[in-house]
Amino acid sequence: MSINVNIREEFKPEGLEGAGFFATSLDKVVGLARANSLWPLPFATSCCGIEFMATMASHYDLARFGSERLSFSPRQADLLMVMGTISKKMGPILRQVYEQMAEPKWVLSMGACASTGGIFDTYSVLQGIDRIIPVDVYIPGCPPRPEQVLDGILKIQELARNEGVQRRKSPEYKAMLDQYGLQ
Amino acid sequence: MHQSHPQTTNAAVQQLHDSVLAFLQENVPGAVISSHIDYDFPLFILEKSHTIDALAALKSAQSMEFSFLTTMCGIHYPENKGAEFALMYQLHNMPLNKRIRIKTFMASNDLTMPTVTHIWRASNWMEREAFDFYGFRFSGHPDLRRILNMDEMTYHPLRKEYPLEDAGRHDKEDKYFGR
Amino acid sequence: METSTSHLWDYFPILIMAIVAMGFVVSVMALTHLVGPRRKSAIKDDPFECGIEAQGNARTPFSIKYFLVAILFVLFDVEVIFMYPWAVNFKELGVFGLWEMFTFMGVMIVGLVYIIRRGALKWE
Amino acid sequence: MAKHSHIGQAIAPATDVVDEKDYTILNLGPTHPATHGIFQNVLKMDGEIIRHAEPTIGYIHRAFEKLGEHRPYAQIAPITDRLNYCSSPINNMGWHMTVEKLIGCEVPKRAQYLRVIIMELARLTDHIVCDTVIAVDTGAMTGFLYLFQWREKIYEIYEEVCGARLTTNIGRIGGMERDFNETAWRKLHAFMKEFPKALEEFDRLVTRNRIFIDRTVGAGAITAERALEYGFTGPNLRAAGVDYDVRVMNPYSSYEDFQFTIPVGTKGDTYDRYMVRMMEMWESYRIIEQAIAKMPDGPIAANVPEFFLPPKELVYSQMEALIYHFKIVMGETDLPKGEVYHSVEGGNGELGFYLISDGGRTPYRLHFRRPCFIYYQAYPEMIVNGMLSDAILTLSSMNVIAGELDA
Repeated sequence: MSINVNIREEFKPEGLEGAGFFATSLDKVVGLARANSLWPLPFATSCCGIEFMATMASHYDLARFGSERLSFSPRQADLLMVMGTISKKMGPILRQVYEQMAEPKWVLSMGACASTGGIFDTYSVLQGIDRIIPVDVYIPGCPPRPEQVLDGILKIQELARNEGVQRRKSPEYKAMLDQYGLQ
Repeated sequence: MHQSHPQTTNAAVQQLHDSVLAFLQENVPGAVISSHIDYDFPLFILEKSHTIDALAALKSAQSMEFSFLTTMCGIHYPENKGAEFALMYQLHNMPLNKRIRIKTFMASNDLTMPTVTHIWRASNWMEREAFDFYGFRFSGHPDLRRILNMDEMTYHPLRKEYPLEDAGRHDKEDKYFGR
Repeated sequence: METSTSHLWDYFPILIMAIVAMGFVVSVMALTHLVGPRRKSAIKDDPFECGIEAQGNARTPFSIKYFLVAILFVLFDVEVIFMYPWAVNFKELGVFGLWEMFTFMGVMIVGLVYIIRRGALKWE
Repeated sequence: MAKHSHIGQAIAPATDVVDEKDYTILNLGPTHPATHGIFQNVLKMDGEIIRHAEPTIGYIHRAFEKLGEHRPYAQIAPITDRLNYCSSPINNMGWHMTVEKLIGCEVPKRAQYLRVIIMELARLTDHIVCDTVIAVDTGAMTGFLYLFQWREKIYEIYEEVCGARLTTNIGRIGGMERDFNETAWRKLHAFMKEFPKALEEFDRLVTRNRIFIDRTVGAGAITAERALEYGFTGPNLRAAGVDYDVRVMNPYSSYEDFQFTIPVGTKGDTYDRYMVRMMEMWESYRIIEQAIAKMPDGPIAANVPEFFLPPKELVYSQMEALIYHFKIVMGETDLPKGEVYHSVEGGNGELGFYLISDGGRTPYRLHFRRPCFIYYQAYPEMIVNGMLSDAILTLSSMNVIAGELDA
């Protein structure tokens, strides 16, 4: 009773294929599983947060990419979506939430304010969240259109798919975290 | 190049201005330093020590009843010596739709002002914001601390001498911006 | 003699099913434990306080009403569990089963009315 | 456990007074799904009842007022989008009208009507976000998913006029940057034809819903006097029973030509705030209808060439337009000296712009009267002695927008 599952060409990892089974390396399988079930933590502070609501709503529907279930607690979150301006008062809170996220974790910085401080080059705004936490994908725009957000999510899925299992234990990853002063 | 535009003085605003002026001169003598009309808003510049009595009278008096504090903010005039800082109160008599603005000046060395939280409860956070931005000390304020900035901030950012930009930014060299 | 062992033999598939189930659970837990990356740190072990460092500890006494509501829920949840066997062989039990269950539910409803009248669910 | 010594007797509802030190501290912190924004409340709880709340704000303070002093006049409009970003066109128009009042220019009738349509569409998006979020907080997700569809349709109309969805930067000092093109009119008419059906559907789904009524009636009530005392304006004040609306009391942009009623609540609780916004959506719809019907012809911008950004085809063909374009974009146009205050009816209340100009190219002092910042002070008083779930509902029904709160 083997149903032929046709995975789209570019998402299909190399591997031995037979009647009803598909053998590939562990990294590929884990990557495929992680990529298509990213639970985002919507760290929505300002205008980009409202645009994220539009992305989550029925018209642009983020759920098509496996991110239906938003997790507001960092414990079950895979993807920290930082959306909106992060002021200096908000910095320690962002770091705390990032550190309390479960590994493996990715960070998506949505909008100009989160990525570089945007138009608010003022005394109270943190000029880009990559000063306090490592960021994987930046989405330009103020606020980015929902299509751009979906493109950012696809890029994060690309990272998750090809990351493999050993990266989070590798010394380079440890060195990068030390550079940010994160345990 | 720009011609100064005539101040719009329609009759109702003029009449409001005169009535409030008369009321203030009679109830709180010596309070009004000067007054004029700014684009449909009568503006009264009051002497600092009488401001609180004037505001209380404007709210409680039957003829005035400015029971709604629309907004309140601090202003920094670094160039006029001896009166570098100003506080602006904007009052609104909703039933009769009468709106006036009160301004009072003070020198930069004694930025103290009695609080109006007992007159209008809405001024609690407005005064905290004025303290946060300019450093006004509101005596009698229930809980005067910074509201918008970080508590560890040492200076009052809205003063003209402080820069807008955050010092940590090093990708915006002045030469790219013709500064 | 032989019938007694064969009697025992009938339960062997259930044993296999139990082993497979337990095996699946244990193996998945072990796999994620071995394969999954882990990062221990002091901040990570702190309770999540919406981004603020947690002050005080969580072992403070809390109101008895929480416990009350939870126990009442468990009580009526168990009542529903008793309805499963009834639902499975609903046809065989027929009308007798119906009245049997109605009396059971009736007793529970009396209890519910007592609780509501007593106001245990009210939160004042 | 001396405190609960009476547990032996019948489980009468214990109304014992729990003394101060036994309260559990709950941190309704900055990152919280229920706060729909970034503000923190440290709550002292006695079981589910809130006994004390201590708010902290300023988590996205972006120094709007300092920015306002460092940007030329044309460049401040994009900042005002980010104040109440659920209805940014209203902020834009408010700012443009403030500068028009300062330079004393009269915007032609057609531009005023176009502005009214845009502002009422913005009020619709603001109230859609607020009402659907109240419904989501009581557990009704379907309303959110359906009615948000119509917000996208309004965004499509914005895109036709100004190219942006959320932070629109619509309109210019002196009028509108361009007239509605043919597709904008077509989309507007299509929207006007189908929106009542969708709003009615949402109304039927939520307004008389038993669970919704039980949850929201009486949650976070505030009397009219306390509301005025705390400086409430907008739908929250009207829900408390005071019919103060800036569009009626000090009409601007020819609002006096339209007939619309102001819905007023009685108890000022969450249900009233929800209903006032729901009725206001119908009123906004009616205003847009009248504006489309009575749309006058004529120019869409006043003749203030030194402030109004000329359209591109003129810039490429005429010398003066090129000079004016360059001066406005580089911010070299000085404005007259003066002090002006202008307020518009924003999504959440009276949004005021207090502008002091010393004749230079940038404002000398720009203060925003932000309704959220002023009425959010009453939040602790509204939720004390209420349940935690009511506190969440009160917060979403007040529609506190963090951008406007911490400007």
